[in-house]
Parts: sequence; structure tokens; C-alpha cells
Amino acid sequence: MTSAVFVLVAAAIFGLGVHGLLVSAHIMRKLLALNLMLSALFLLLIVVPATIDGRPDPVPQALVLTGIVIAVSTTAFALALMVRLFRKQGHASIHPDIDPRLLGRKAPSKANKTAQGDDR
Amino acid sequence: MTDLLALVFLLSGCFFIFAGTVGMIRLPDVYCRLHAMTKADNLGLLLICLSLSLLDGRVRIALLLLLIWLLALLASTVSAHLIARHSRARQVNERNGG
Amino acid sequence: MTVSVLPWTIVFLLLNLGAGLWRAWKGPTDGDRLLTTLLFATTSVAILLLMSAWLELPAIRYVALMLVLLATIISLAFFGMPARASKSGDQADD
Amino acid sequence: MTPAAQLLIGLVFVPLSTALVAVLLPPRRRRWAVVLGGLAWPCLLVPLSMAVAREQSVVMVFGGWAPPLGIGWRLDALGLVVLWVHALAGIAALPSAWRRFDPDLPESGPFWSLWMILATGVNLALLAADLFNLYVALELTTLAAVALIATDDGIAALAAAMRYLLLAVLGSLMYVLGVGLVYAQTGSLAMHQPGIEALNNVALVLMLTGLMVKAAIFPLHVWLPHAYSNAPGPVAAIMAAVVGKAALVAFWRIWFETAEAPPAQLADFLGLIGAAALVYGAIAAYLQPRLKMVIAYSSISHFGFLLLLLPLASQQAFQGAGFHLLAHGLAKAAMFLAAANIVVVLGSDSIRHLPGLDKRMPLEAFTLALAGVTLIGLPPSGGFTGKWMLLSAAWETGGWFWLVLIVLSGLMSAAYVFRILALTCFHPARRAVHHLHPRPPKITSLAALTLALLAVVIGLYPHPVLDLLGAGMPGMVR
Amino acid sequence: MSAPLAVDVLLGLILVGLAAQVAIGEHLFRAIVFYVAFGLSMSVIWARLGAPDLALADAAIGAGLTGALMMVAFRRLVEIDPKQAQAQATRSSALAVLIGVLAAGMVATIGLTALTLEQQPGRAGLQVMETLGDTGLGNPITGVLLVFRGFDTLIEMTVLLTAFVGSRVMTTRSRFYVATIAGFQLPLVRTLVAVILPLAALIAMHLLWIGSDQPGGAFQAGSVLAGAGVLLLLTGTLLPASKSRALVRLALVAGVASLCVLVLAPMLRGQVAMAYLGRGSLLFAEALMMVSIATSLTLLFAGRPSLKVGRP
Repeated sequence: MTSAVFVLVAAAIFGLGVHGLLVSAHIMRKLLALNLMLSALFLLLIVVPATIDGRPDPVPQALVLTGIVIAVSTTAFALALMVRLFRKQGHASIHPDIDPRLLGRKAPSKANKTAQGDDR
Repeated sequence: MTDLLALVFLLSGCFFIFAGTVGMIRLPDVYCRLHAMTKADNLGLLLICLSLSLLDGRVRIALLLLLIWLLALLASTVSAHLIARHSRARQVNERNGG
Repeated sequence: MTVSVLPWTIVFLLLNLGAGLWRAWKGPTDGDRLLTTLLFATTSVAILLLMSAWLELPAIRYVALMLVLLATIISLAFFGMPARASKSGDQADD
Repeated sequence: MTPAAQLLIGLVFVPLSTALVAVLLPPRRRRWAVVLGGLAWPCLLVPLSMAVAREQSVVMVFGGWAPPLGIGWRLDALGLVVLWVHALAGIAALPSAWRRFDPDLPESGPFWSLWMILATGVNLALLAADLFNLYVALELTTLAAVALIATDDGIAALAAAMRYLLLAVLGSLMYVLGVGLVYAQTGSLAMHQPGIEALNNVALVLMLTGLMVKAAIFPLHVWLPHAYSNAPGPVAAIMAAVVGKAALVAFWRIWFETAEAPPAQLADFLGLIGAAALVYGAIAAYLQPRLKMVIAYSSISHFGFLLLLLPLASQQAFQGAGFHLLAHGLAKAAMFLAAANIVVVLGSDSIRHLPGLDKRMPLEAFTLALAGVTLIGLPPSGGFTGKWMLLSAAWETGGWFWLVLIVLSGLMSAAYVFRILALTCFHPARRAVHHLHPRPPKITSLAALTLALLAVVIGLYPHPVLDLLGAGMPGMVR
Repeated sequence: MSAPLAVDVLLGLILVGLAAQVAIGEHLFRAIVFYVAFGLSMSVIWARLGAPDLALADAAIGAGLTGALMMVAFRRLVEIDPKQAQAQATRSSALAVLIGVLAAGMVATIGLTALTLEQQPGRAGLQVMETLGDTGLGNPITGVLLVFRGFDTLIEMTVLLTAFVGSRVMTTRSRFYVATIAGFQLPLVRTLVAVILPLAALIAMHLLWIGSDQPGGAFQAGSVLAGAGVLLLLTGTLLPASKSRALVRLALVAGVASLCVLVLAPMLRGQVAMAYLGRGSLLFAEALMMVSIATSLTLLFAGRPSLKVGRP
């Protein structure tokens, strides 16, 4: 029963991830959506194979642990890439030739605004 | 007897967490909500920790649970402080037309 | 007796989380949303501790310990946000 | 552990330890370490080729834990062929990389380690006989490749790298989902699973789709043209030579080895996808305004061509496809290296600047021509041998549709290759370019030329390679 | 409705609700905040499923590190250009909804069908449980990660190293960036650091030590340390530094190198590669892996090749 519930949960998260990936042009959102899909995938990998002595099969657990580390590495790298792309291109979409007006702005600018001062 | 005491602690812990949540939903602004939630939730957590240590009975576990509670207390203190500061900074910023 | 109540208390706490989710969805400020992660953290810790007793998996206590240990990271990262930026189109109520 | 199996370890560990050493060394010394490592691991291929020729495959298992418990490696003729392409392209790219990634440039520090990490990943992907080990290998390859593309700091390159990364993650997601299903079904992650009648088709399709993204096969190719054409020259050369091919080899392996008897309709469907890729890639290549874009789209066309192996599925077809892999890899690397030099001298690779290139850069023009001959598949080049064998395989099985397609692929390749060559050598304008940058050292041109020559020469002496590939793919039926 | 089922359903609903906010919620910043809560819930779910190893890893990585990485990256975008950072060109269409629903349906069908599959008697998981006794280890996951499938772990560590080296391609060109809140002056924050730093070290050591027999191990320990490192960076106790140091580079490669030793050392003794050398060797490799994981993740967060101590 537990497995069936979590399969459905994983499916729903996966679908939401796919939708988010398709709909948004912002790279950050795409990364968030991909991370959701990865979590759904990990969930499936754990709940689908039968349990051993009431605990999940150790092999998929090890695979998921590997997957989690790979996912965080990839995300961290992708974020660095995104920041660089944003700085050069002026917007955070993967379509380099997208009309900036679509993003609610006149032209890409490279204004460097430093952090706004707090009352510290 | 211990079991009954644990049950009482457990249920009252749940009640305090519930109170925190109600405060979080009902209270008017972010500062009140911060106040209500952090106070009540940590009290609730303490009671739950107490109940669980009674259930388990070992001193080692009780100490671990105490440590967890103390850390939770520290975390929510710091977090609440930072969130409140940030909210205030934002308000000031807005008032100055920023 | 108390042990048999444990899963139901977890259910109750999860319902609390659901209510907190509503606040997070509603906002209205980003501070409120951060507050929800705080609620999530505290309640998750409680749930994890109850689970370790319920499922008889002592290792879950360390998960709870880890959560409280690192719970402040997000608030700290949020605090570094420029105050102006975190508006993100809220309808200010305060 | 047999001596040959120990050499297998070297194929992965020599580049890997070179990468580690490169990270440890101060930036100025890194390229020396990489030159050493990059020249060292190809030496292992000589004894390994003899071992494979003798025993058909070299196998090893880690820690003595036999699958399904542990991880196994297997080197067969197909893997060996791609390893040779990798080795030769890597060596030929060394001079160009040496020039491009001068230690004074900020991106040079990471570049040298990343290159060796890429080599590790590719070699491992070719050796892995375990589905999950293949996943980590491909993940390593992708991450290193994306970072290498991003060493060109232009907006186009960064955006291409980002798109590649996002799609590749999506691809590996599909792949791992398929792998998870396989595990749920068979309880094993080994690539070769004897006794499993037919793999669940869903799992098969998921894994293949994932690999299609990584191999840039037609509808999922969108990352490739921009990534290859905007990457720095040597990076594009190495990637075009092996990165897609490693994924394609994995694709074939899963098709023929993991799924022992895949449904025939699926084979025909994938063949049709290959046909579409072939036509689309060739037309797109013909229309491109930039030389590197032409070469990149040509890759898409040729990957489609290589997919035709699935419906043909005979030993002869396999030999042909394997041989084509070799010839195409060498030719592509040669073309990208030549294009890299053209970009250095002319400042752009727009084909409007090509007229008169045969006078200014005769070596590069010759390289493009020779490699083009291989791409078209004119005798006596290596491309001809590969296509001819696939053609005769189609003839024997009576697959008329595939036969027409193979001929068509040659004609269409001819169209885009001759367009470039005609512009270069026979265009009346032959206008002078306003300012020419200093020529890169001659050795970079010669390296590219050597690769292009090799691609032709293997066509003259195809037998050693064909004999090696003669055993066919394990599990290949019909 | 039985209590366990109620727990599962509620957990699932909360997770899906959070995922919906992450994927299609209106504002990017909120999506990130919800992602953090998603990571927290994910860790509770792993605990519920009886996988404490995963719960430990996700508590540090999913809930802490990934969220902090995203938030700080978003902050950088905001600092470069506040308006563009949040501009979203969304093209919500019925087609996208349809594809999403189809994908969910597909996964649900696949998963539910796979649940009914009968399990092979010789599958790897069972073999692991049988063979684990020979290795003297108590935690099957550590067994799989470091003994039976240790080579995957080696490559995984290399992926982590690659992520760092690859990110250097980008960060080496950007200006110096301070990720701190400059809140080190706040007494409260100073207390926090003073409490958390030793505790994190203690817990990491503990997880490392018990990892061979109980849930825990190098990944969990390394991610706790990385979390502590991120905390130190955020509070300004540590600052990013531009000058690469040999010691830091050594720490970065130590994990991969130690696993290489694990693979190659038996070959020198005439055994097969990666033959099992005993618990001591595992502990050695895991300690170095922990150092590497902590260093790489912290430096990925800092975006610089090295760290220095901040002045209070």
C-alpha cells in the first residue's frame, strides 16, 4: 500500500516537473523542475523494488545516494553557468535571441547593482 | 504510570504545536506570527522530546533529545531574529520609496 | 498504549504542516514564507523523532539532529538577500 | 586477473590520474602533465587490440564480485574502434589545444583537467558492462563536456552549454528510470543479462530515449549544432569524434545485448527515425551559413545513418557501421581542427570568407576536401568501405528502402560538402579578407591533415579493422 | 483508514503541494523557498520508508545545500540586474499541461505495473545481504557503495570534482563575490557559529565512524561538514579567497585519490582490482572522501578556489 501511494506521489511530482520545465524560460525554474523530477525518480527507484526484511533494497538505496550527490554537483555547476550566462546575456533564458521585451524590459543591461544596505 | 505521563506530554506537545499553527494562520502580521510560532512550537517540541525520553527510558537518548531540542531552540531564535530584521529592513526600504 | 498513539500524532502534525503550507501559499511577505520553512523544520523534527520511536529505527534521530543543525542555513541565505529584491511582486500588507 | 584486464584498468586510470595531477599542479605546468597522460593511454591500445583480435573481448570484474553483485567491464571490437578514434583525435588535438589554451588565459587552468576527465568518462562509457556504471560514466562525460564548451566565454557558447546540460540531465533521467525498471524486473544491473527473454519494452524505450538525447539523434539533437559550433576548436574536435559516439555505442549495446530480442517494429521505427535524421541533418547542413555549423549538422545526419544498423542487423551491417564510425570520427575531428585554424586566421568561420582559402590556407582546404570525401563515401576512402558494407547488407536482406536511403545519404552529403569545396576553390570572387590574423603553427594544420589522411587510408587497408569487427555484436540475431 | 496509510497519504499530499508551488508557482523566489521545504519533506519520506541513510543525505543536501545554493545564485542574479533576475517568460499552454499530465500518467502506469512484478530470487539486493557477512560490515548500503559497487562511487566522486573544476571555468572570470551576510557582528550569530561548528564536526565524525555498521558514512558526514562550511561562509566566519592553495587542491582530490588507491592497491599484491582489503581501508577512504565532499561543496558554494578566515 505504502509503495502504491508513493508511486502515485512520484508520478504527480514528475508530471509537475515536466510541466514546469516546459512552461518556464527561466533557467533557475528549469533547474528546480529538473530537481523535482530527479526526486520523483529517486522515490520510484526506492519504492518499486520489493523490500528486504521490511527495509528498501540496499542496491537502489546506494544508487540513489550516488544520484543525490551527482544531482547536487550538477545543480551547483549549472547555477554557476547560469550566473555567468546571465551576466553576459542580460537575461536568464536559454534562448539567446529571445526578444528582451518579452521579459518585460527594454534592452539587456549590465548594470551591476550591489547589495542594498540594510539597517545594520 | 510512566506511559500515561508520556501520553500526557505527547498530547500536550501536539496541542502547543497546533496552537503555533493557529497563530501562524490567524495573526495579522509577520512579527506576531513569528512570535507565536517560534514560542509555541518549541514548547511543543520540548514536550514531545520529554514524552519520547520517558518512553525510551535511557539517559543517553534523553540527552540526545535534549540536545536536539536545544539546537532547535537556537535555530528558531536565530531564524526568527533574522527574518524579523529582514522584514523591518524591507519595510524601511519601502517607506523610503525604495 | 502511548506507542499506539504515535502514528496518529504524526498524522496530526502532518495536518499542521498542511495548514502551514496554506500560510506559505498565502504569504503575503517573503518573511512569512521563510517562517513556513521554519515551521516545516520544527515540525519535521518532531515528526522524525516520533517516527524513530514508531518505526523503531534509532538512526532517524540523527536525521532530526542534522535538520536542526542545518536549519539556520536557509534563514541566513535569505537574510543576505537585498531587502528590495525579495519583494518579488507582493501585494504589501504591512 | 589477466594482463589484458589490467590494461583495461589503465585505460580509465591513466587519464583519471592525469586529471588529478593536473588539478594538483599549478596552472602553468598542467598542460605538460596532460600531454604526457594524453599520449600515454593510447599506448595501451596496441596490446589491447592484439588481445581483442585473439579473444574477441577482454573482460574483468571488480573485486571478484561477479555480477549482479559487482560491476563488470568488457572491451569488444566496437569499443576498441571508438577508443582508437578517441586516442587519435585526442593526440591530433593536442597541438591545437596547446596553442589555444595558453596558461595566461583564465580558462586554461580548468581546461586541461577537464579534458582528461572527459577522456576518463568516454573510455569508461566504452568499457562499462553495467547499466548504472554506464550512467555515471555518461554523466561524467556530459559534465566535463559542458564545462569544456563553456571555456569559450561567448554568449552563444554559454547558452549552448546550458541547453546541452539541461537536455542531458533530462536524458539521463529517462535512462535511469529505465534502468530502475530493469532492476525491478531482473534484480540485476549488468548490461548483458542472459536468460531474460525480452526486456520490458517500456524500460527499453526509456533507456534508448535517454541515450538518444546524449547521442544527439534527430528529434532530440537540438543541443548539438550550437554546442559543437561554438565550442573552442580543439574541444569541438574531440567532442565530435567521440562524445556522441560513446552514447551511440551504448545505444547499440543496449539494443543488441541487454534487450536480446527487441521487437522488429521498434527496429523499423528507429530505422525510420534514423532516415529522418539523415535527411534533416543533410538539408540543414546545406543551409548553414557557418562552416562549423555545416560540420555539426553533418554529424546529425551521420548519426541518423548509423541508426540504420538496427533494422538491418546482420554481421555485415555491423562491420559496415563500425567501420563507418571509425572513418566518420576521424574525418569529423579533422574537419573541426581545420575549421579551428580557419577561425584563428580569418577571425570567423562564415562561409562567405571561404573563397580563396585554397590559396591562403592550402593545408586546411586540403584537409576539408579529404575529410569531405570520407563523409560522402567516395572510394577509396574509409567512408566508402563502411557505406558499401551496409549497402550490401541491405541488398542481401532485401531491404530496398534502406538501400535507397544509404545511397541518398551519400548524395546528400555530397551536396553540402561540394558546396563548401566549390566556395573554397572555384568561387569567382576569391576576395581578399581585410585582415588576416597570424597563422597558427604548422603542426596544428598537419595534425588535422594526418587525421583526414588516415580516414582515407583505412579505406585502402580495411581488412584489419573489418576482421576485428567480424565477430559482430553479441546477441545480434538473424 | 489505518494510521500508517494516513501518514503516507498526508506526506504525499504535502510533497505534491510543495512540488506544485516549486514547479508552477508564480514567483521564482517563492519557488526556491518551497523547494527547501520540499527537501525537508523528502527527508521525512525517506525516514518513513525505512531508509535513514537517504534521509540523512537529503536532510543535509536536499534541504540545506541545494536550497542555499539556489538562493545564493538567485541573489547573484538580483545583484546583477534585479528586474531581469525575476522576469519570467512563461508560456503556459494547454499543451504543456497535457504533456505534464501524460508524463505523470506514464510514470504512474509504469510504477504501478512494476509493483506487481514478481521478484527474482537471485537479485543483487538479496545477494548483498547474503555476502555482507563476509566483509564484516553491518550496513549493506556502505557495502554496496564501497565494496561491491565501489567503482561507481569513484566516478561519482569524480563527478563532484568535475563540478568544481567546471564551475571554475565560469567563476574564474567573474569578479570577487562575497556570499556573506556580514552579520558576524550580531552576537546571536556568533553564538550560533560557536555552537554549531563543534557539533557538526562531532556529528560528522560520529556518522563516519558508525557508517560501516549503521546508517551513516562518508556522504552523510561530508554533507554535514559541507553544511557547516556553508553556514560559516554565510555568517562571514569564512570568506572566499581567490588565491588557490595547494592544501585545498589536495583536499579536493583526496577522495578520488583514496578510492583509486582502493582499486589499485590490491593489484600490486597480485589480486584483482578493488579486492576487499578490510574495514580499516574503508575507513581510510571514507575519511578522505568526507574531506573531499565537504571541501568541494563548500567551494562550489563560495565560487572561489579557496577560503580564508574572516575577521570578526
